[in-house]
Amino acid sequence: MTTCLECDAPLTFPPDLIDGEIIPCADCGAELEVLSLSPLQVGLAPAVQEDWGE
Amino acid sequence: MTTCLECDAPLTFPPDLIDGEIIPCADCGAELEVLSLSPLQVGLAPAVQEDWGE
Amino acid sequence: MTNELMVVKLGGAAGIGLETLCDDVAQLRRDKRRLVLVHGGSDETNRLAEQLGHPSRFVTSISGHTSRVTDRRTLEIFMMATAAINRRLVEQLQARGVNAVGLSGLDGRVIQARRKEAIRVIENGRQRIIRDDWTGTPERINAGLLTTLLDLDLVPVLAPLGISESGEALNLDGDRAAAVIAAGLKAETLILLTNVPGLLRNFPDQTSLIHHIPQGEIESFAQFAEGRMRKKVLGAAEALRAGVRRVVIGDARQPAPVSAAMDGQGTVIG
Amino acid sequence: MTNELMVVKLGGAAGIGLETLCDDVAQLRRDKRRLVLVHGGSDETNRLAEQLGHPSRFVTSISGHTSRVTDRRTLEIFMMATAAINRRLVEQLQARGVNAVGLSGLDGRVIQARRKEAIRVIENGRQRIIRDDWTGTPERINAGLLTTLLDLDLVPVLAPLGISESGEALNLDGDRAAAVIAAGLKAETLILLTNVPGLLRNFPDQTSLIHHIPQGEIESFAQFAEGRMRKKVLGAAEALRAGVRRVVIGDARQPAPVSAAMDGQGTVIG
Repeated sequence: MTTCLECDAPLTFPPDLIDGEIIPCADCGAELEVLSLSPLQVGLAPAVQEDWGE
Repeated sequence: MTTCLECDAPLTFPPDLIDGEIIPCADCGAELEVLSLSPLQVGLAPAVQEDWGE
Repeated sequence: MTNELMVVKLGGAAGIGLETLCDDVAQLRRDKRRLVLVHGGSDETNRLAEQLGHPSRFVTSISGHTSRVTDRRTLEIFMMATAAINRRLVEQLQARGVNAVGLSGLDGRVIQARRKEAIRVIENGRQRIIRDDWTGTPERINAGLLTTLLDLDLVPVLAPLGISESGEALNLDGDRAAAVIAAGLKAETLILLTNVPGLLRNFPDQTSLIHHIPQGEIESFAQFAEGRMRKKVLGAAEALRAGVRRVVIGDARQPAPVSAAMDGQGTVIG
Repeated sequence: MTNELMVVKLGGAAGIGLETLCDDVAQLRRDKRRLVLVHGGSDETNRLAEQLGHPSRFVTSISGHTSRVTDRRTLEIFMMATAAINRRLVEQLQARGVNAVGLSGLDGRVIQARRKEAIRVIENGRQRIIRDDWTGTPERINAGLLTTLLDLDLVPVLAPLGISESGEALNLDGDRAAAVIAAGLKAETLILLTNVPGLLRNFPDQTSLIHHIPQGEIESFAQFAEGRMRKKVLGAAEALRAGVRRVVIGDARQPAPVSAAMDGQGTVIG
């Protein structure tokens, strides 16, 4: 059971989870990043960064 | 009838003539360059130039 | 007047007439103008990526910018596509007696940029983080090298590549690269050429051109800017904050596009 | 010793280890060596031309040289392929603290070349003239720009492109380009790296290495050279005639290929 890194509440994932997806914690609102699908690992998602390229 | 630009002798061409081909004049040995196939035009072939590229 | 420096971003859009543009630059050089040219490459990169069987993926960032996912293979395709543009520009300029020198921001660390470790994007409605992206935000330039080239009476022509602290080549947005060069060289004027008359109040109505934006009101006018134009307006704001006196968003389809923008045709900011 | 200049042609062949080469160059720079690097691009050009559906045609010139028919499309592919190599080299060098600046001979008219109006070739046994060829013979260099870059403690990395009098971009043979740069800069040493130990008395026997060729005897030794090696030997002769003190044809597969050639490993000419 993968839990939130902030408040330890259980996390819920969509069936078609994608690599790198951002999953909000329903309890504390923290944003978790899917670091790998198998094994399923999450980490705290980095702050928003403006993206500009050609 | 296409003739040699040096000595005016008639030139003979191979059936599968290719664009840019060098045709030697059987009479005077001058080298003619096929400038265009249709209409058939020839000119004196330039001297040899070393060719080096990558 | 002549030691005033002008930095010109040549719109990457296909609509730009290379020949007329180079005629204009050649005339400005005859008038002893100091110039740095910066170009883009998004259309050419798309085409080359398609031909090489590695089509580019586009994602929308949180703040609504559409940008290319630049994995390593895409970066190499980007390096080739921008080099083709760079070489063609230098060739056309040299043929007109302009002593152009083609570089990218990678060379001599001309444009130092910060690689974005992670980018937040929305793809098919799902928010996610992309890590293997070789895109950067331009931060500083090596003004010394560019000034040396300018003092040798050369015209630097820059491809939109930067270099990270650790020496990685990075895909940069051409408009922001031009803005950081203009700021770093204390340029008089930054000209951003594109294939519309300038910032339009209601796009795509070409008659709704906004002629002038005072420096203090850029944020409020930014609402009119969509997509790539939005990047241009924010690049303009950065340049002005860093001391560039004037930014002009001009129409690359003019007969003499750079001179026209110099004379204030288009949207003058500052 | 340190103001002695070394021009190094990096063999275009696939066998060259980019990483080990750049480690070697970084060490030479730490030893304050002044360096200009020149690279080729024939293999990469072949691959890219294939991928883009415009495969290169090779013909044999009267004097037995095999060379690529460079029509305009091939030239543009050549410009992209050599730019990919150039950028990768600059990136790897920058990552090792070497302040490399990538250029081609087109930029700032660094390598002025004569475009061959017409080339005589033999194709399928038939002699013909090819006119639409964008190949050139390097003749002079813009020594001023290169010297300025060297004095700024930069390492110029040159792609094998030249510029004609009228400003046309031209495909140059990398070895001859390196020779004309070494001559124009009065370099101490010209190093031509390739994927064999040096000039071999009976190719491909790697133990038949010819260690030394006195300047006066180059013509007689040229008979041992075939294909691309033949171009290297003739490039070496040109460089020595123009005042370069020593040419070394060295093995790019060595752990530190440039340093090894500096120490005389390979075929030393002059």
